[in-house]
Amino acid sequence: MNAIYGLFPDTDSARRAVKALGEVSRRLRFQPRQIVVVSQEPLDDREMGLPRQHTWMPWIAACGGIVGGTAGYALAAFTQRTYPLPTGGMPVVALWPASVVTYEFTMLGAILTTIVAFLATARLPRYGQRVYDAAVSDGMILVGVADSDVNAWRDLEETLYEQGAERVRQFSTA
Amino acid sequence: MIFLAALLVAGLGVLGMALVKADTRGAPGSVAGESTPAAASGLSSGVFTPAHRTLLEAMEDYFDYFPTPVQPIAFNHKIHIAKGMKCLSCHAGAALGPQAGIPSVTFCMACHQVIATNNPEIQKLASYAAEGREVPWQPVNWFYPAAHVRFWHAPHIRAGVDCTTCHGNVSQQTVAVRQSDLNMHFCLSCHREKEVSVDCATCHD
Amino acid sequence: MSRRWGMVIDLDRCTGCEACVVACSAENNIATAGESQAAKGRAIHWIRVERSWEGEFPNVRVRFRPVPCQQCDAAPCEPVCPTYASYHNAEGLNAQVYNRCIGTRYCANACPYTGRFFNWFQPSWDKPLQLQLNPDVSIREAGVMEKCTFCYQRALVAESQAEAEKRPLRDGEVSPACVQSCPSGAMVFGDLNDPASAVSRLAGLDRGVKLLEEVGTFPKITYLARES
Amino acid sequence: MTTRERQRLEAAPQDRDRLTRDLLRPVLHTSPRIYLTMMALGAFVLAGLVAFVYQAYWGMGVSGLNRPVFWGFYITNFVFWIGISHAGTLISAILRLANARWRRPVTRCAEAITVFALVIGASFPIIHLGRPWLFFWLIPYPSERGIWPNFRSPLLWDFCAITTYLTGSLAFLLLPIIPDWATLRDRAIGWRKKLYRVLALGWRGTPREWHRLEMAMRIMAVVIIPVAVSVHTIVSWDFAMVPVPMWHSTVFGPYFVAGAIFSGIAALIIAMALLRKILHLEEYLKPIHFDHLGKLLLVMSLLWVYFIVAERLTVWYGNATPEVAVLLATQRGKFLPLFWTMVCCNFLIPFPILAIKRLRTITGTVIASSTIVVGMWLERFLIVVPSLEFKYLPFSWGNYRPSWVEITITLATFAAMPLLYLLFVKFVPIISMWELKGGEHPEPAAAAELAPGHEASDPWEGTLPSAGS
Repeated sequence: MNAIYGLFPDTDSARRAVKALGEVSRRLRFQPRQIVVVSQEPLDDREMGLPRQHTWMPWIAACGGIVGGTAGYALAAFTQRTYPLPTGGMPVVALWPASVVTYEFTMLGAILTTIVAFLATARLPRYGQRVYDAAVSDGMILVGVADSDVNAWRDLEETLYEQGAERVRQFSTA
Repeated sequence: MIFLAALLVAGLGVLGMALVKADTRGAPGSVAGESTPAAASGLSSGVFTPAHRTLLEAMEDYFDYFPTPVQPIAFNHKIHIAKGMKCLSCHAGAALGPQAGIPSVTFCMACHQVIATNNPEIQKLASYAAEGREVPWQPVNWFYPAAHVRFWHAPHIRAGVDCTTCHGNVSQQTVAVRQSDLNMHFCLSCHREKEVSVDCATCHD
Repeated sequence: MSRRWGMVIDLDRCTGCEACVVACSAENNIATAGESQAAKGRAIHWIRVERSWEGEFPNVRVRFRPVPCQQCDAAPCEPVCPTYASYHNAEGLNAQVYNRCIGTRYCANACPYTGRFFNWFQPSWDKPLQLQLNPDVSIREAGVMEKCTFCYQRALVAESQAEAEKRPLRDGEVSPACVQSCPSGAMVFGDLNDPASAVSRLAGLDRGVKLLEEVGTFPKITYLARES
Repeated sequence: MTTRERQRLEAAPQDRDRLTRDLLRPVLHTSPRIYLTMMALGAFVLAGLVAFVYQAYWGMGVSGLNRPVFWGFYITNFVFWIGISHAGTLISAILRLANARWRRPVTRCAEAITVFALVIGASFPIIHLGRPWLFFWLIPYPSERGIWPNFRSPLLWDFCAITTYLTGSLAFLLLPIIPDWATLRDRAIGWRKKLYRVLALGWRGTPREWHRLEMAMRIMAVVIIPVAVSVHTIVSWDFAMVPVPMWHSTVFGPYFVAGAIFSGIAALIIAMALLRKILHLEEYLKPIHFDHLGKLLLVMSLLWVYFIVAERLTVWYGNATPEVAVLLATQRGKFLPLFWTMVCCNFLIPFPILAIKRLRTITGTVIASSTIVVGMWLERFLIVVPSLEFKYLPFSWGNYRPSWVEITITLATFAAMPLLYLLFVKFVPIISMWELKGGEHPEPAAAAELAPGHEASDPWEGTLPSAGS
């Protein structure tokens, strides 16, 4: 994997850089989705001219909730049937108490699936080397192109500087 | 870090200390110091409590560990059964009540006055009899007091449960060995199979 | 049809002698708490005789009411127990399983009759008093709840005996220690499911009332209200 | 370095990342005074642990509990701390959903309170067990006994609810820390760098990651609010489900939830004021935050009065003998001093302070919050104990006096809270850096909704330190 990227001091120059990279992409033979943007704070996709992000996470969480709730009711009902001990004049599987347990397990299911879905779709944790620069944590915005033709790097560097990059760096893993 | 370490130490401490239930008489604010007539007259030789005596015993109870007992005399079950004796010949209580019972030394000596008197183990038995002491047999199958189990042999014998079901094939053993865990699953699975009471209060009270 | 143990206590006959309390302690291995602990409200007595005064001096009358566990049909102590240490058995008893109890003391709070007891410390007996302990009743340990069992160990023995003799259990064959020891015969014990039993007949009397009936616990102990 | 690069660097404002430096300072530098404070607090916590071991060894008898008062300080503390835990997650989730911009410096303080208060609160049911080493019987797991926990017991609901709430609160607290840990990973050195490298999970800050994080937080906010409400409702049901006079009340669910939020906000205000002073965050936690939380507290105070009137008036008017016995014992009998102290602490003192704008300063809100924390603890005590002392049959009425064991353990938890908090502050920036920075730029969606003239008078304009000032 290799990449060339520029570090931009503000959103405006970063946005211009993304736009400019999009314009030169055909000429320099890379796909717009190879453009990498890394920032220390959330950027608005639309404002940056990046493709709109979409995720099924709310639906996955809802499904997780349903699974959790079913599991909760099943647990409450199954465990009380295996050794049926009547208590306090209640039926062995009492609806109201079981519904409380079901409710809590529904929520637990939704919470756990949200966490898992977040990690899975954001592709975390991943500790390997990826396009990144510690300067991002100083507030710089990284805009670059990953896995592009090495011959185009000179042109790309020029483009990045033109749009206001403070530094341009090359990145490659053997 | 220090905090976590302290927590860990305290946690282990609780697990350990809490299991040894000390003699209540020393407990703060308890009956300590209130001397009883029995204590004053010297009749009392201490206090009886269901507390564990040692930390080790407490841990063994907590983790359901039953140490193998060491018997004062290496009693040989195999020979006795081979000679035609039945379990109930000696453990007669099993058919009648809760405890199976262990025969007294005089019961043993009824035969061993004459039989195998040269055997060193029998000579040990004879010496107990001569001193008028009972043999301090160690229990093999037992429950910790914390199990609060009430087990009666009689109803099981009446129901035709064979001794070997719980005690294993003693006819092949010399010194009796604990054969099954005798845990709640062991009892329950049989009770469920035979469709008899699985009510908690039948055994626990 | 399974049995449903119940009791009738005739308040007219109770003299407040507390023989039931003593008998219960002896039968059920109840440890004494000692003076200082009893003063703190830590004494255990599965049955107590409540005493109250009526009238103005000099026309004062003392009233007694023996209160054991009421063995409720809809017992508030049972559903609150997280470990099933307190549950309802097939013979209608509110059983307490000591080895299952972790000591949340929730059941004790839920009981409107304050009929449940907690082992604050390890119970103990000065030697050789341990020799009088009842082998049929387990010795509780620190941290568990205990309560009146209607001397269930006696019922089990009687049932086992009847089974061995291949005959049904007779009415009056089983009686808890308190009933057995009551000199005035104020307490009657038996099977409420058997319409012919003494306890069923007495429980059906017009004088029969339940303690704190308004709480809705459906106790199996019927008090016969005083007529005098 | 090319000439071009050098030119760019020289043109860059020197002070661009003052915010990060300010907020990382407490994490990366610790003064000896903090260590001393930690040790003092640790000593209290240790004393509590010793008291607990002592109690577990001898039995519950070393506490002041007796028959009929089977629950005392421990359950009071349990309800109190679970109540405090409603500070955070609930407040920050509501503010997050409402997109209130002033929440940004407050959320993480609040969420941390939630997690720690929950851990402390959840330990009390175990501390109060007669046989605490068997607490795991509350967990549904298959065992050779074939017996499972009783799901009909409110204590099991508690267990489920607290597990869910703790999982949710932890996620709610930890997920938005990941980007800040990534910043720390780039800044820290030594073992801390390795630690933060693991904790940051390889976070970079791509649009994809940011989008998923914000989505996760939005889902969590939606889920955590009903969970938080259910948790304290279920805690109230520990009481309301049993037929004990003055416990068996339908109003307990909302009453407890309102009380929980009330005490939670008070705890949050105290925590914020302390952080502001100790960590020198004056520029981030501004009077306006205290003003707004103070208003929230005012509303909750009124709500609390409403509930206590609703609860007590119905009991008094209904005139059922057992309930009136408890009511009178609380208001006129032996609990009279405690009851009226509670009313003063929860309403009579804080109400004027919070209602009068001139008094609703940082000092004012902190004073009000302190009385409220005390008052709410008393409220929990007055719910638990009087009902048990004066239960139905007068022959069995009792008396409760806490022992030194209970008092020590209680004090230990009050020390454990700041101790855990201090430790947390030393590993995590207590103010969410990325969220605060995100707030520096007007959000396009929000900006579009505001009229041009409106934007200038945005009241939150001043809530952030301006760069280069």
